[in-house]
Amino acid sequence: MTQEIKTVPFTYEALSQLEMKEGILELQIGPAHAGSGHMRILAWVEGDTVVKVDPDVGFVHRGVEKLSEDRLYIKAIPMVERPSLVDTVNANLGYVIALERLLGLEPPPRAQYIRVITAEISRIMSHLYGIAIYGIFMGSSTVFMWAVADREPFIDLLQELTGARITYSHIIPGGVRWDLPKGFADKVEVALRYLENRMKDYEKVWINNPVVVARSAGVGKLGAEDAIRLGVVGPNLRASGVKYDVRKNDPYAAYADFDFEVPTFKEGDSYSRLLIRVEEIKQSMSIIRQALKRLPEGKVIYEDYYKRMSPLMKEIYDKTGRVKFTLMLTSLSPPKGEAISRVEGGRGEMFYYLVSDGGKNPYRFRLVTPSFRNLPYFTHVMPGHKLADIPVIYGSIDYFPPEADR
Amino acid sequence: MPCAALVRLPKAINLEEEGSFYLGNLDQVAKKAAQFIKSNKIANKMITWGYSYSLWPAYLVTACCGTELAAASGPRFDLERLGFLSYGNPRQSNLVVIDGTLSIKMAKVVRTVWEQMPEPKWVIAMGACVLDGGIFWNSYSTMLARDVIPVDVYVPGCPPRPEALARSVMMLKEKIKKQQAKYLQKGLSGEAKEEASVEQRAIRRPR
Amino acid sequence: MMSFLYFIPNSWLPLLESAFYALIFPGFIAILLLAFFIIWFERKAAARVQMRYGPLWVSKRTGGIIQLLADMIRFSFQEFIVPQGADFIPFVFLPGLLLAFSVLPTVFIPIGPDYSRIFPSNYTLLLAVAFTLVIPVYLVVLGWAADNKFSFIGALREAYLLISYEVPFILAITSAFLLYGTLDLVKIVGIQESTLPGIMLNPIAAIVYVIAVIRATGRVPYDIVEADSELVFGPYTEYSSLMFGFVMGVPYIELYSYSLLFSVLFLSGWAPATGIGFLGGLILPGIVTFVKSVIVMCFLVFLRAVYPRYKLDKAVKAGWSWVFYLALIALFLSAVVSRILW
Amino acid sequence: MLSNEQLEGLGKLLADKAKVAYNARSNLIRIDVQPEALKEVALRLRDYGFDHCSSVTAVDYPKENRMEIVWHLSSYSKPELSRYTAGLVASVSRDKPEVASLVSVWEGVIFLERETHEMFGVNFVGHPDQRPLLLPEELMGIWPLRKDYQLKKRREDLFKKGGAAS
Repeated sequence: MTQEIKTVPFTYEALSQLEMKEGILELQIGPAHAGSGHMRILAWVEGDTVVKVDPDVGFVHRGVEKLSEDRLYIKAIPMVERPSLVDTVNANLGYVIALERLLGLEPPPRAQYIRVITAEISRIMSHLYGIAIYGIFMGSSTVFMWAVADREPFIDLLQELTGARITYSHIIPGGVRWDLPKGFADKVEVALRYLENRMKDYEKVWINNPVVVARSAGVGKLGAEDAIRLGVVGPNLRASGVKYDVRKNDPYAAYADFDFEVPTFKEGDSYSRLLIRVEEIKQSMSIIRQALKRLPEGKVIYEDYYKRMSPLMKEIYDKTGRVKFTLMLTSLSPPKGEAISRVEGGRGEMFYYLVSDGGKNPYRFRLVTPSFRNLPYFTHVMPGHKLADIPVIYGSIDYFPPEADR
Repeated sequence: MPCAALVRLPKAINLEEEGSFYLGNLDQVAKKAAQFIKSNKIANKMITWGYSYSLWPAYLVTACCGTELAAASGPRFDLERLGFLSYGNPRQSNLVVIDGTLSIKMAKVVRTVWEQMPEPKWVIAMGACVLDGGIFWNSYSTMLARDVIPVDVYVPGCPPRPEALARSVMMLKEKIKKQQAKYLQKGLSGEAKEEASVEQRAIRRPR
Repeated sequence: MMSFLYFIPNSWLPLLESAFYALIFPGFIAILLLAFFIIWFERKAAARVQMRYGPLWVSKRTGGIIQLLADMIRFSFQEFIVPQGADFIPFVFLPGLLLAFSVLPTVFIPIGPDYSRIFPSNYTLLLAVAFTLVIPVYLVVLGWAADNKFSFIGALREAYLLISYEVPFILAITSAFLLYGTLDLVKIVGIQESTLPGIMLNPIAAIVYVIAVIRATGRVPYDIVEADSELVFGPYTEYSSLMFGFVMGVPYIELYSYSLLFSVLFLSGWAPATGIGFLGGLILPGIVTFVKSVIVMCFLVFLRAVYPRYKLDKAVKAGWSWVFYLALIALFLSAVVSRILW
Repeated sequence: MLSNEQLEGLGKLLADKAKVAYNARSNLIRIDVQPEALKEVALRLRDYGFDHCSSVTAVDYPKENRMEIVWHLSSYSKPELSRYTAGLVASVSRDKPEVASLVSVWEGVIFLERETHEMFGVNFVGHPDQRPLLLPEELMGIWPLRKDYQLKKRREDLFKKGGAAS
């Protein structure tokens, strides 16, 4: 029952020559509005159909790139996590990989596996938060409450590992700061089994709900070649039929060792964007299980850094498996050069570009987040739909404004 | 000029000329009744109970602490137990929760939302960025909450834990009780209401 | 009978009795208490489905049942803002009018076999339905009075949905009328007691009636008019203090009068409890109908926890397509059934 | 690892116009190009397989009075090419940073170029609308990401009376 919506994505020229007829009403779906996050959607509406949309972003812009030029290399880690606060491990992982490519060091395999486990748990949490926002934008507070509740067991897992609720700063150049506590593996298994049962409830109440299908099937369609032309990222790209996942195409950390398949759908509408997030949660669960089964032994910090630790630090590390911040990490100054790193975050590909001039502070740090790459959905895909479809498309692309504004 | 207006009617309908029914000077009557209610002990206790158990925040998510506000209104730290129902519209709400960094663009929106809200209103400023800068303290586009609107309760943390947010709502309840009790000692003077609840602050440029 | 009222002159008794019905039992006080209960039940049931407590700390022992009292106190002691551009007279006086008109249908709906003594007319079904149609018109005017883009769009949506769902609603009422052959609700309940309750006789009419009620009172799949994620709060965006309390209460009072009509029309009203006189003839059967309508209301209110929001153009299309055909089938069915029965 | 003949193939493709270098550790192919030949090289790269642009940014070198504008390209459709990122670099003088906009080549660059314009003051010729995207109107024109823009709040007024940490 997917209705055919004439939404051939407009090219930018066609949009800019749109003359304002007298019947068009300009709606400011502003920041203080239940249907838009921290941004203002300027929508020109004629009757009930949307004629033109112009997203007004930048309400949460704090200038992470400029501030990182004023701080040490290691201090950029908490600042990189704050924009994508719902998916902090992947944000942290991308920056540290770029830094390690500058320094030219490779963390031990056990640290790589722990990075993959925490990254996949963070991906599950990010997808659940996306489903929650999608639910509240469509008017169902039940799914919002369920998804926010189902995030809590995973928050507890990483809180037990690192001590913080969502801002972990767990990954440092050379490895990770904490080794896995005892009994972590079966706690993870309990959480994963809990989520599997909950997914059955989601199927019944939300995914096969006739009103959800009626509202989101066929809405916000984006074909494969248009998705490539506009450069959108992440699950939205795979929902449009393009088989691209940085973990498969350009494997980082230890992703080459695991076999997982990249789900894709062809329709590219809001309903398939919801289904693909459910599929990816299943894939992440299988990756976590494989990683926990084949977790190698050994150190959690780079061999050379371990040797340069002071005896007290070594003793703390051997007893508790905790890497204390040594002076060496704060006086990090990589050689002159540049490095890029790409990480598949929960919402899509995070791009990092680090230029260093040999000093203590990064010379130039460029961060492009997936939500910023998904902005063309507003200008190109939304025109032509009904006013009630704006929150549906906005919720389905899982757009998180602080991450887009950095 | 004791006008017998029913309520502050616009000029179009002026009851005086057409010889309207004269109900006595309603402005004074209304003002006296309001002050009587505010200074009566039982009525004051009832109003305080009503205000403190029905805090509806305006739907204003300013920055990344919004995830913790969502987690706080989620099932685990359910804030609806305390009567904290997030109801989108500023007209019907009496609380603003500033969660996270206030950029200059967002400060204008927060100021307009705050001015749109009806009179007894309170502000919870959540997160280190609005207290004293947080980790974006020297950014060129952020401001502190106290420069924009008068804040009642600060919640430290980056992001603060949902339990801290629940505790801030409880602290706001105590503050409302103290604020309302001030009317009792101050007796019938109207200025107490003005000075107690709202300090008018203009927007200042970032220093 | 009623010897304890010896001191009141006999000429005042009927007046007092009808005042009792209008004000106390199925009238104003019962509705206010029921509105308190229903809103609390809606938030609590939705919270229970979402694995959390609902409003609790207001009164811990009774599970937060007086949460709405706190809300109402806050509303009444809040500043009432009249925006500059708003049209003053309709903006200020319409919510009160809405509240008054939404209570009106309950006057015509009988709650006992002796009700014909209180309101002797054999067109009560017609009158009850007629007064339920007045409220949407006020809603559209209210949307236009507030000077706010979202209110305009909300009022426009109310007009669309009103037209597309009133036709099936009227068809459902006529199929009930065709089924029982009379417009007097007291006789209708008499017929239902002798044969089967209305919902068994013509289930399709009951379904169409429920769908129209969900649309009319804006329950969740159809809360398109005040959709908070598209239009901030539809026609009620600009209302602040006590006026918002009225406007928020009107759908619940409408829901009460619709479900009262539903229990009388389809659930054979006061079936088991029939009797004569004040106590047996009106109070006991009244309580039975009241309980039945509260159960219907709880079902309708529970939908908030199940469904997301429906889209306007799909809702209007559905109103004119399958809901309309369903109503026609109901009409045909009641014709056949009434031919068989008598 | 990018094999040598692939590198030569790319070099021959852009023979006269651009210099090609390969950074093994982060799979980055750096293509330095003259600003005049930018559009033409971009079209060739797109046909070669780089079908979308991941990031547009600029790096400011005040000492050498030049500014490098970098387009990072990657490939969705060709799996073997998607391992590598091509960094298309055009360096312009600092006092008049002007460069051709590549919106006609990759449409996804609209918002990226708009952000670089408001952060660095680089004028992208041919860009449909260079309005401010992230910055408010008052901060338009201070080009915050340039090296000569100093952050106003300094560490010392952190500890001043009434400062953030006092």
